[in-house]
Amino acid sequence: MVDIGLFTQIVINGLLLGGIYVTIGVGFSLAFGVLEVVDFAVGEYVMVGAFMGAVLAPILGSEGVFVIPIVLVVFFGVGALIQPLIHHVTTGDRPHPLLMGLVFTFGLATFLRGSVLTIFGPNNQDVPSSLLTGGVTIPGIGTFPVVRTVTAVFGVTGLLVFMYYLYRTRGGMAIRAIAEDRTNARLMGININRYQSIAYGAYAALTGSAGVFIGMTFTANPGMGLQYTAFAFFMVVLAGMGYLPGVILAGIVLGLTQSFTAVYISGNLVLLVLFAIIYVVLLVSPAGILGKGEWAT
Amino acid sequence: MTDDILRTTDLTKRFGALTANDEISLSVERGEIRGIIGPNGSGKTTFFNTVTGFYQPDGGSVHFDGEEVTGWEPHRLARRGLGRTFQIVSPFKNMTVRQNMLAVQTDDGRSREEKRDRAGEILEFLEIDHIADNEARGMSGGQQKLLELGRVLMLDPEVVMLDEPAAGVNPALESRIMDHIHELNDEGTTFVVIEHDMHVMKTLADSVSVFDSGSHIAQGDFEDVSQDDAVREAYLGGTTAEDDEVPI
Amino acid sequence: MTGPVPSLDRLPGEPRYWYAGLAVLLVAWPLLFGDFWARIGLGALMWIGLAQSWNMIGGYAGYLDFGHGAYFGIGAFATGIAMAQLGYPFVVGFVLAAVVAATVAYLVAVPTLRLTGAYFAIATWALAESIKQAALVTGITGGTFGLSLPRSSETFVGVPVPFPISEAFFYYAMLVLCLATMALTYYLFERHEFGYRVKALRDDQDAAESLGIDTTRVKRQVYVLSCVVAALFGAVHAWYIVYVHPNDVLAPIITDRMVIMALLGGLGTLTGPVVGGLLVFLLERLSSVFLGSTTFYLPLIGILIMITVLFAPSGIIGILRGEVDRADVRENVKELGEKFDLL
Amino acid sequence: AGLGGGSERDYFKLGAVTSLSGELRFGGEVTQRGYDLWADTINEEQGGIEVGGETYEVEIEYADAQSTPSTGADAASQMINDGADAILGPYSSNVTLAVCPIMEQNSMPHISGSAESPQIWQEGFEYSFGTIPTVSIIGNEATSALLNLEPQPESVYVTAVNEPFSVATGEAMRAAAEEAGITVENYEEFPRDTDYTNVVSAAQNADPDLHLHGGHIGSHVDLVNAAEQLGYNPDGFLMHYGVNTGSYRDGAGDQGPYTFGATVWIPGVDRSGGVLFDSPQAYADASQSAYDTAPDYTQAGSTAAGIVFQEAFKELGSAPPLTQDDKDELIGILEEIEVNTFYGDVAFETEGEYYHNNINTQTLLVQLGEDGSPSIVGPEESATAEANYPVPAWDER
Amino acid sequence: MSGGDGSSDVPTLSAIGVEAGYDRHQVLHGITFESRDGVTCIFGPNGSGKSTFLKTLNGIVPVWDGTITYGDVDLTEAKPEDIVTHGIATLPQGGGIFGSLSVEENLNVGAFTVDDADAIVERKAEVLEVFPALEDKLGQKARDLSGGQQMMVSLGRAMMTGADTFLLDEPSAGLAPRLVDDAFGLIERLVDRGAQVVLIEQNVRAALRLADYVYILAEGEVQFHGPPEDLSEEDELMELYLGL
Ligand SMILES: Nc1ncnc2c1ncn2[C@@H]1O[C@H](COP(=O)(O)OP(=O)(O)OP(=O)(O)O)[C@@H](O)[C@H]1O
Ligand SMILES: Nc1ncnc2c1ncn2[C@@H]1O[C@H](COP(=O)(O)OP(=O)(O)OP(=O)(O)O)[C@@H](O)[C@H]1O
Ligand SMILES: [Mg+2]
Ligand SMILES: [Mg+2]
Repeated sequence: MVDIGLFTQIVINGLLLGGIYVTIGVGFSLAFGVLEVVDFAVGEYVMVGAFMGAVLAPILGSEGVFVIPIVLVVFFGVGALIQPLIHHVTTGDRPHPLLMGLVFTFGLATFLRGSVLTIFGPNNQDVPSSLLTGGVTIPGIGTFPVVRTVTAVFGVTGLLVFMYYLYRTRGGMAIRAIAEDRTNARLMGININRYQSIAYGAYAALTGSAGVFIGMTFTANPGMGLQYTAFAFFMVVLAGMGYLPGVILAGIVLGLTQSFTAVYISGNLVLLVLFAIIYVVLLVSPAGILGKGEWAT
Repeated sequence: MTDDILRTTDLTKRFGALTANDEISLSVERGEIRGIIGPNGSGKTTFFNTVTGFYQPDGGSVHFDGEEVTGWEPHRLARRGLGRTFQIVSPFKNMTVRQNMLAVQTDDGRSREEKRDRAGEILEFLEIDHIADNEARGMSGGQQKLLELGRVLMLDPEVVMLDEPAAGVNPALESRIMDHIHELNDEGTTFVVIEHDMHVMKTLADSVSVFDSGSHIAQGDFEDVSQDDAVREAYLGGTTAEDDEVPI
Repeated sequence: MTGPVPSLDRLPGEPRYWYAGLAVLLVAWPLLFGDFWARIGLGALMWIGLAQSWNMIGGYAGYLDFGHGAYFGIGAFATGIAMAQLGYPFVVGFVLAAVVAATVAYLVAVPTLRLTGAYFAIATWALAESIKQAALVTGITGGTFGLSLPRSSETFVGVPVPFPISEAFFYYAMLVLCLATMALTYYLFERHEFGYRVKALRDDQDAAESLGIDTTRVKRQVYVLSCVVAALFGAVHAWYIVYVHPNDVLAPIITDRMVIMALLGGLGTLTGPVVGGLLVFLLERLSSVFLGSTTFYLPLIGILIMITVLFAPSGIIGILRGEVDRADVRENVKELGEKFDLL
Repeated sequence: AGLGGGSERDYFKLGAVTSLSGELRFGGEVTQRGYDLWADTINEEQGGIEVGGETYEVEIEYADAQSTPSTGADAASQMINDGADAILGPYSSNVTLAVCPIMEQNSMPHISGSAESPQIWQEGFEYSFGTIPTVSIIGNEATSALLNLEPQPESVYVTAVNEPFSVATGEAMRAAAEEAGITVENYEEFPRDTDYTNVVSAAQNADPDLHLHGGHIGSHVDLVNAAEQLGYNPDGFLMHYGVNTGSYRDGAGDQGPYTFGATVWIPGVDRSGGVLFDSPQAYADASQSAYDTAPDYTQAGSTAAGIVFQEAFKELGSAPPLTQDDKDELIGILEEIEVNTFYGDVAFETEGEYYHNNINTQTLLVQLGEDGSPSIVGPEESATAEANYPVPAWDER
Repeated sequence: MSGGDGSSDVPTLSAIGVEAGYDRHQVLHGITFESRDGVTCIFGPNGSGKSTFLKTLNGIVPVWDGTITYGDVDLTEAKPEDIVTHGIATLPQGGGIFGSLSVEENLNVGAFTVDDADAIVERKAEVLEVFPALEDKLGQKARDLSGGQQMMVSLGRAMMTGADTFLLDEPSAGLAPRLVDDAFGLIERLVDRGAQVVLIEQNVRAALRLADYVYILAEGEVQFHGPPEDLSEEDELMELYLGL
């Protein structure tokens, strides 16, 4: 027996959860596909973003959203400075560029997690927000939690902005050329350091802001990053590595799978089902569920 | 009846809507040097890949040395005696040049010493023995081509399929490579060679197959084929293949 | 170019004295320094062995297995189930660990090794996580409660043995396993032509195929071998720690550690995982001794990893062997500096 | 380092294994505070432990279990190797389960101030004791107290995170509800990293009177956040462990108030006298001034573990360092001992499924007030305040 | 032959005593070189350092010793992206097109350093005039083109920079004979427009028809330089390095 009210609510939950994943997936997909960085630090950017929300929001009138502009600027700057380091470890005559990037960002993740833990201690911290509370109930359909809805809108907007930049502007074209071949891009007069830094900075900025939203939706905790790193990987695999438009569909699939498994099968099997799906998708269609992803290894 | 060592029948390979090889039937006689020419994108490399097991054909069959080998895995064909090189060189970059040679695996039960000696001989002949213990990543484009050839010779193959062995190779070296191919051919090795350099084709090939748009459109002596209007139009353009004169 | 044979010839004096000294030290270790250092020693040996097992597939074959830790857990659980659920002695569990790991690895290898690069890395990671999640909800693994193993003199081979199942016992067990792993790696990957084939397929699979190498088979062999080695360490670990839980023996951090140890030490080299394993293990384990009871060692380890990857890409072994010198580091720093020109 | 503890030592040396990093670092810090507060207080106020007319200071050496059993075992071994007289236990059941066998092997007395899984006591370790009752007792009793509130609830919905402690908690809650003849709409387990909107939607659909949840603090926070977002309003939430901690208060923010929790001790508990600290309030004040944190029962239980050792040392009467014979004798003393502390009268079971566990405690049902501070609202005989029940709906707060 | 009347105002690209290599492995042992009006050819055996030298000119490989100047400008330490802005365009060995970008985007990337929108439109028209085959393919991904068409794209892309000096590394390698003709035809066109071309070729026969000046490199050293006519006196060189 399927209860219609519950069913529609589960769909809403799934879609909005997918929206949260989209906020992480967009930047990560860009980093993955365009910069060829498998970034283990993605979840820690979310975590640091959430902590910035927890620390700064009380100063800025208890509103998490007011922190977003600061997070955007700070993360863009820091990301732009980190990218040259990543570029350095993934180029040159290194025998395992992919692995080097992976391990470097793993070190970065450990550093960020350890630093926040050492500075703020292990406690949970609330990211306060009085604007985005409660939910809007549409009779007969279900309840839309405000903060989750806003997060989803933010994610989709971020995706559209990124896509516009990447496919409709000169800078985006430069970034795609760099993704293809760095040396040849330089021969065309492209300052690859600058554009890669822009791309990575944009990714970090979006992911950090996603962290503020996630902090408002859940809570901030030094250990929260790992699960978001996992979700970011889910997203790129389902979307197709580096295929930005696939991110939305990936979010929807991921969110709905999670909510339906949790309610109609068993909460305990949610992660098992998700990981199993990732594994099977990679075996059957490594280019994602739409088959459009590509990533040079 | 001729003694075909390699024969394809209606061999077909498609990539989506594109038919890269369209029912190609072609046979190579034991002991000959067969040239394959054709415009860029006409399906020459694809043909190599399908014959040597890197692509599964969508139709047709391949016979090698009296045995049907359609769909065999590449390594099995290689050990059976069908060697090939790649158009885009593929050295094992993190191994030394010598190790590149020694990685080759055969069924003939040669001892390690014999393998080492053979590798030494080949490297010496190709004049890359001085860098035998350097990592392959640091070789120039042309040197990599030579290594590519050297490695396949380690198989002691009956048939060697060479994909543009002379592209990017210095003319002096090129003629030495051709000499060596002739030498091996005299000892009984059969060659199938893709090459755009008509000078090479002319000196090397006993007969030539012409590909165009995925089809095998002509076959015969180099001289005859190069006079063929269709071939000139599709492939050779204004150049006269015999034009060997050096303008200085 | 350093030859394939690992050499200590940079050290003063006759190398064989060094080897002999090392051998004596290894054997006498638990007797000399007591239980605590025996535990540290056996932990180090285990991690060196695990790093080496990852190095086989990740370093030599170039397949970034990010689910390798699952086999450590499979070995631990095979032993745990044999001893705690089925009442068999340890040796049965040990053999079972090898058999189960080999079977699972073989079944996984067939579809998964068709993927390469990041695809393979993520697929193995997802698979390992699936295994962990499955163990958390399955009865035979004790689910979320884990399994407690009996540790007494009879549980070794089924009848009482005339020596105590002590720290020293486990130290020697790990020592034997670790040395066997090293010897096997040395023989297979550095001495035997098998090693060339593995490296060849790592660099260019198609070319390797064209040269008579059955890449599918070679990959599978390396994968299964490396997985079985990890499982055997898991088996000994399970009995030594007497308590196995999915969140412990199937934790992703186990894989992460193996990867970092192999990489920091030097990938695809025999001695790299030894150096990397020793260093990372001791840093983590002894950090509280040196830094006091804080979490400060986490950012420090993070920075250490970043610096090593930035400036010593061929790992610590590259520095020890003299392949990387101060001029290289200076060059490296200079290059890095140039990349910061963002405007 | 490395070779025994040295035979000349004029202080008691205790080893403490605790998780200062990794997933369990929050609890690890709590236990560390508990142990430290005991040691600092006894050293400052009494100059140490008095044995045979001499006073010996106490020194605690910590080792980080990094939240993993094998490191915990190493840490324990390190302490033993360094010649500790006794061991204070790690936080969390997993690590404790790995540490206990080391204690058995080395015949080393060990009291845990914070491990709550029933599994530990079922193993029957001879050298290990615990001051905190297993969660099967706390969970059960707190639930019973809650079910007695008026208006009588008719149905409950039980959830638990899939980890040993939380599952034990959830099962105890369910059992209590079933014993009381109340409808259990559903009992659901899920992993920690799940999204709670689905949990909440399913629960909301079942429309229970009460929601009972076993988990750690982060999961409680996620649960109330999702409940607020979806407007899920049962008459109350009972969650265990850690509702009355600063971490929950900070993490849950505006959603924190009115949550019910379980404990065996809070500063406000009515109790007078005890060794070292005169009253629960005196203890809380000491904690407040030392760490700027209100203690919860885990911290109190950890301090109590220290106090029990202190009393046992006195009874033993041997000067440090303790010999192996002393340690074996200490086990006998611990089995017999009864110590009156601010935390309660501590005594250990000597047989049965709670072997060596202190179950002489009174479970308390607490509820957080508007300001986030807990008050005791059950069971009736202990209650010091009226429960705010049913709790106000989210949009009426 | 065209262009070579010495009156062109294209700056001279010159190298003096250039030494360079990879890691610690030295490849170039003091190369002194000067680009001339028309086509300056560089021949030499495989691995002699031709590509490496070209990469020192365009900034990809750092110069260890010696200097590189372009007219009055010192380019010794300059980075590739800056060198382009000075008016030097490169066609790397193999072509180096951006496969996942469309043909048109490839051309646009070529004009990355050009700010004048009109100039871009003009040059694109010019490229299409030279390679009408590309007209229909503008929207296609470059990797879907055949090898020869890809080479047209990379030549066109180099033209888009509006450079005065072109460094071409084996533009005819792997091309079918009639496309080789096209490629060489294009080089003639560039020269006609007044550009200088530095050309590395193994197709010595064809290249000699265009050459105004020839360098022969072997083992990282210049073995010969002079106008092609002088080559005929160097039988040994011809035999050894050019196989003629
Ligand atoms: N793996 C592939 N997937 C899709 N299309 C392919 C693939 N390989 C080749 N093609 C297409 O098949 C056609 C034939 O390509 P092939 O490489 O066989 O040409 P070729 O004759 O070797 O050309 P060239 O002389 O330039 O090397 C081309 O249109 C090419 O784009
Ligand atoms: N990236 C590199 N790392 C290390 N050594 C290199 C590298 N590239 C080239 N070399 C070495 O430098 C020397 C010169 O190579 P280069 O590519 O300049 O030769 P080339 O004259 O262009 O040859 P070809 O005609 O074959 O392209 C060769 O010995 C080669 O081994
Ligand atoms: Mg081809
Ligand atoms: Mg070259």
